[in-house]
Amino acid sequence: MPDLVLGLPLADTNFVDATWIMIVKSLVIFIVILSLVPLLLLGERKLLGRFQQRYGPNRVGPYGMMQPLADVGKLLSKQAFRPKGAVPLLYELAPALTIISAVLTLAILPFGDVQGDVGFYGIDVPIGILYFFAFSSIAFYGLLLGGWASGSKYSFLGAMRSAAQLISYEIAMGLSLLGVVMMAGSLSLVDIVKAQGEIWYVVPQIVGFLIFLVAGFAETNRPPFDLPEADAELVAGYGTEYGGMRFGSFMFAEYMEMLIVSGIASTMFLGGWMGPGPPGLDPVWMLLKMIILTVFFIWIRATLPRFRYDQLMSFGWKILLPIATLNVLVTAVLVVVT
Amino acid sequence: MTATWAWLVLLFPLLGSLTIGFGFKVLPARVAGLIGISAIVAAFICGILALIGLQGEPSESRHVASSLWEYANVGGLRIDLGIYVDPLSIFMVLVVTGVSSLIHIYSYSYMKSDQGYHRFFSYLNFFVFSMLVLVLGGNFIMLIVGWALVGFASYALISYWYRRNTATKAGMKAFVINVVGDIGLYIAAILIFKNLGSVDYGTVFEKAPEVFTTNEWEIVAICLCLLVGAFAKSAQMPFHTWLADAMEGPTPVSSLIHAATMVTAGVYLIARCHSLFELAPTAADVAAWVGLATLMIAGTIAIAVTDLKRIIAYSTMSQIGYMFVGVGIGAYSAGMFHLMTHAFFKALLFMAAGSIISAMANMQDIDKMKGFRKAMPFTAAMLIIGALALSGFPGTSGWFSKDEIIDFAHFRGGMYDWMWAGMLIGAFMTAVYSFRIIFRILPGPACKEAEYLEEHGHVIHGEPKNPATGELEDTEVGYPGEEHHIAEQAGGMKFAMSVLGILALIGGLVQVPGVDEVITNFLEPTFEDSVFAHMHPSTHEAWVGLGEGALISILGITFTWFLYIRRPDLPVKFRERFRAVHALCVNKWYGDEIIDFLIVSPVKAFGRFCNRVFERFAIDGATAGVAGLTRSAGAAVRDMQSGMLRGYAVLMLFGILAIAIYFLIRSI
Amino acid sequence: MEQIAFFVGAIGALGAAFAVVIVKNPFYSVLALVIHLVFLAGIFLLLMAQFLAAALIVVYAGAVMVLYVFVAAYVGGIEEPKWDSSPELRIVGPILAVALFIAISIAVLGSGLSALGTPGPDDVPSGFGTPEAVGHLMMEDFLIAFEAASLLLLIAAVAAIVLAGRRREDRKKLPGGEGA
Amino acid sequence: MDIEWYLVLSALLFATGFIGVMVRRNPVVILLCLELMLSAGALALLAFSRMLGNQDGQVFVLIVLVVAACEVVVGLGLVVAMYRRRLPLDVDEIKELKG
Repeated sequence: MPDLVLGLPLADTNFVDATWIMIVKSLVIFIVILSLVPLLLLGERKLLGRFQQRYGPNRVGPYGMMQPLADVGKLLSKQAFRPKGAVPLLYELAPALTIISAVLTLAILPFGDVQGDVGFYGIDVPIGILYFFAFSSIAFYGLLLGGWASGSKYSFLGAMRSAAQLISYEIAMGLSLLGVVMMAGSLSLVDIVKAQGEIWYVVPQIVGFLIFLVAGFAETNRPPFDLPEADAELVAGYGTEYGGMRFGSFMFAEYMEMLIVSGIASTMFLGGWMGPGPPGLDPVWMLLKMIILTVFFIWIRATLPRFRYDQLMSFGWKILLPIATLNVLVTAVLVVVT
Repeated sequence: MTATWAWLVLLFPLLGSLTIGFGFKVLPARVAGLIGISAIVAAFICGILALIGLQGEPSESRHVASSLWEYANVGGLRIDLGIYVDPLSIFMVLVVTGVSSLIHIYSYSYMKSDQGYHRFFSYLNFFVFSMLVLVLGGNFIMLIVGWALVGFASYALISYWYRRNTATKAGMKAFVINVVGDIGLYIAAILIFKNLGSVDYGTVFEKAPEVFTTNEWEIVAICLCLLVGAFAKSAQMPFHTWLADAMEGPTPVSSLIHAATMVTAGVYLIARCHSLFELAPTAADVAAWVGLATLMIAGTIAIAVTDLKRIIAYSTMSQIGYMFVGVGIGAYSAGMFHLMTHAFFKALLFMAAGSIISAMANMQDIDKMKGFRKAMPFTAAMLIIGALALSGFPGTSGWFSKDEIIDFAHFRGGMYDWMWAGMLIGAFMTAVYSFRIIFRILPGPACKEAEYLEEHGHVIHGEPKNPATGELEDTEVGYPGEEHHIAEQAGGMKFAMSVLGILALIGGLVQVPGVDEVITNFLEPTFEDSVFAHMHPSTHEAWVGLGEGALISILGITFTWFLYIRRPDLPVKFRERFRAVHALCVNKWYGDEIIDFLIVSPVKAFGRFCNRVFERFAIDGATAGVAGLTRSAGAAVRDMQSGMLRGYAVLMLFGILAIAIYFLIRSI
Repeated sequence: MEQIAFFVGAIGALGAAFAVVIVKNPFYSVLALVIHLVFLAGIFLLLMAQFLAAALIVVYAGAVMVLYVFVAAYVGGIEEPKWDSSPELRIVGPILAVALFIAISIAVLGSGLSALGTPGPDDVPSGFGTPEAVGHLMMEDFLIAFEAASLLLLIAAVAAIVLAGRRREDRKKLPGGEGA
Repeated sequence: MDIEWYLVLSALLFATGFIGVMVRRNPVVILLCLELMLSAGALALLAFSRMLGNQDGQVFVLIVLVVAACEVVVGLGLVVAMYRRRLPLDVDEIKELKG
């Protein structure tokens, strides 16, 4: 008898909480991540300032702590206008789509094992990492529609670039995770974390880890892979025609995706919630790892210049993909041999 | 272990053939030759190892069946890719590989200046492989496979000089007649399967006595069909005409195929199936009588013709006739013994003849040869040894083997006494024709080729011509060119000939009645189920028989000496006097013409009839009708081929709907 | 609950499918098909094929449809000309398709399936539709099909490059312009 | 929930796709409609697979996905090639079957 999720015989899942626990859980996760985003925004601006030997925001509130709130307030109060050539419904749907898919992906990030009646994660599905890929491919439509529906050439070019970039790097990303999946013998993220009890996969799968990070930069459109929104060439890419909170949603989703990629990286390679201390500390460890990786993202942004478009493509197809494939092959042989 | 060695026996020649065949562009000619030789020698060594393994077993379990994999399994017919190793097949393997090794060594020198060297050795190895499949095969299907492969290999080798019209014609003739024999074998195999439910040697021979009563018509039919195959392959009446034409191939080929190995396949077949033939004595008698007829007719032809290789070819037919009589009347080991000794001295004779032919620049007519005694002393000696053994001179191998068969016929008495008498006459003729060669070409004043050879140490460089038609030969694709002067000087030829010479002289000593009966004892496990297993003449009788044989042989030799040395005018006079008889013999008793009249012409006439009537009206009409139908149908549906994708989709949907509705209606 | 989920999914999928056929602009057709696929993935989940639902999204929505978007954007939103070379197809086609639907429905609802019997959801083995189960089947029972499919993919990739790739010699060498 | 409903849905989707193939003329849309038909087939396979409790159907669907991907790649390659040669993107216009 398959487990009932929300009263539906959807599938065999590994552990299902009571419905009310699930609702509470989802709220908690959503709120935690949601409140992380403004912090991240502030952190990025502060850090970038330090990297560039300036102060960064320091006017609003003590040490500029209230800056994110001010930003949000500004965006919210702007007039929500629409360009003349835009396609009405799609133009408004696009930012929502990106944010929805990002939020839905949060469901599978594990912040701890099952403790008592509660699993410290949204849901533990056997398809695990495939879920992540499914929603990241839906997120792509957000960008694409945004660019296309704006009815502007710059937006459209940016959207096309992002489309090409996303499908190019998604393959390398998938392949880089395949090594971990093979070693753990499961797609479920919880199982993968548990399989890292002896050694974090960052050690045996260092190649996979590096490829995943690089591809993760590309997937989240972060520098040095921020070509879709390259402000020097395309004004702001797919986001050119957006303003107000719609623009804010795109920003919001981007930071959320950064957090998600960090979360997946920590889960797959850095032992997820594992760390010293009682099991109750597990979510803390997980969040810590995510934040460290996010800071790394910011660091890279401050350090590296942007790629050229052809460099980006040939890097993805000619370097990352072969290495990732080789990594998979070697891992497969090793897994079979040992 | 025995089976492994036996498989290796098969493997080496095949590997050799493939290596040479595929590597002909890379391998230097000499290397190809060496590969060919070593493949066969390796097979011979493996044969000996298999023999040792087999002899280690107790006598009643000296047969090993081994299967690599299932070749086919259809409708109850199970065919293994398997071999059957017992003394008989090992005996054949040793004879085949042994003689073949020597012939390979001989060819290594003899074919030196031939452009198709690689091809030749590839064919030779392939032939040996096919022959080994034939003798080692563990069931009738494998036998047929080997049988057909041997036929093909013989075709390839006879037509080896494929620019030579006579050679290709001879090859085709041999192939066609062989295929007629193959058909006999197929029918036999089908009948065997129908009656016994298996084609495996072991099962068939075991079950045959339970299923068949003696001389039941079906077993007789099976044996007669087998005999058709045997006659065709062994050039017995009425399928004998191909063998003489097969002399168009290079001399080593004649030596290998048409003396030592292929033509003995029929003898092997009868020996292998002796338990079937003993259930059908009628068929066995047919084999014996046909053998007798062949041996006498071939003897007369051999006395009349003047082509050196053809004389030896007819003598081969005659000697195989002896073997057929032997295995037909139940003297199996004697027949096999004669097969072995015959392989020695006939291969030797052919080799010596090859040596002389090459000295004559490919001229084969003995009328033109004279006085080779001084020019080629070694060849002369070998020729004499061969002739002695062939004619059964006391002490030589032929004496022991041939007279054992003759003796056994006398021992069985009754009707077989007639055979005895016939075979004695045949023996006399054997002595006459074999020494006719010697006395015509060795003594006397040297002809110009022999003289030249004596003076210059090598042979005349004549233009290569076909003696039969006078056409110039095409030397580009393989035919010894002008620089061909090997005669007997080449080491390989001398080695092969001397080994065979020694064997021809003393090879008979392994089976001296009352002293050592090695062959009989060795083959006993195979033939112990035979009704003739413990029937043989006493030692005393055997020696009496040997005495008769010696007498006849010496008589014949003396008679020939008298004819050709003392009174050389007599043969000419005979020829004038009995023109009709001579013509009959020279023309092979009109064998070709009879076959032509009885089979070829009617078939041709029928073909003409079919061409004129059946072809024109039935086939042409049907074809034209079908074409017209297609055309009009095409015209009818042409409009549907609009190139419009969507139109096609609609048509497809129509089809789907039709099928769906059909099934819906059916399900109601 | 299941009924509601099914009908939501079914209406969504069907509506999107109709939109694919009806909408004039190919770009919108592509988007409609994406929506259709998302709903279809939901229905797949109801059938306990979670791996395939994920694969459908990843492969179709994530890769195949992206290609479509590219091409649709590349060739532009050309609307079909009003003139139709065979207008009768507009009527005949739907009629035939409806006939096909009726035939299949009769087969499904009528005689066909009752003979097979319908085991309930309880009869499903555990792990039904998980990547593990499908993977086992694919690597053990259907290995040759799997290999053949991968070979097919390779060939298709090469074919696409050959078909759509820019040919330099097109303009230089061949006067006819159409290189092989 | 009876499996029949899924099958009827599949039949409906298939018929819809077929209508699209027959009525539309833009090759891109025709390919899309083919996708519809393929996904309808996949749905039927999954429904049967669920009904019989046998996962072979799921493997079939996976293979169908692969084949569909191949078909798309080649089909879209053709569309792009047509566009490059400035041919009309109308299947009725290019029925000559030569470049």
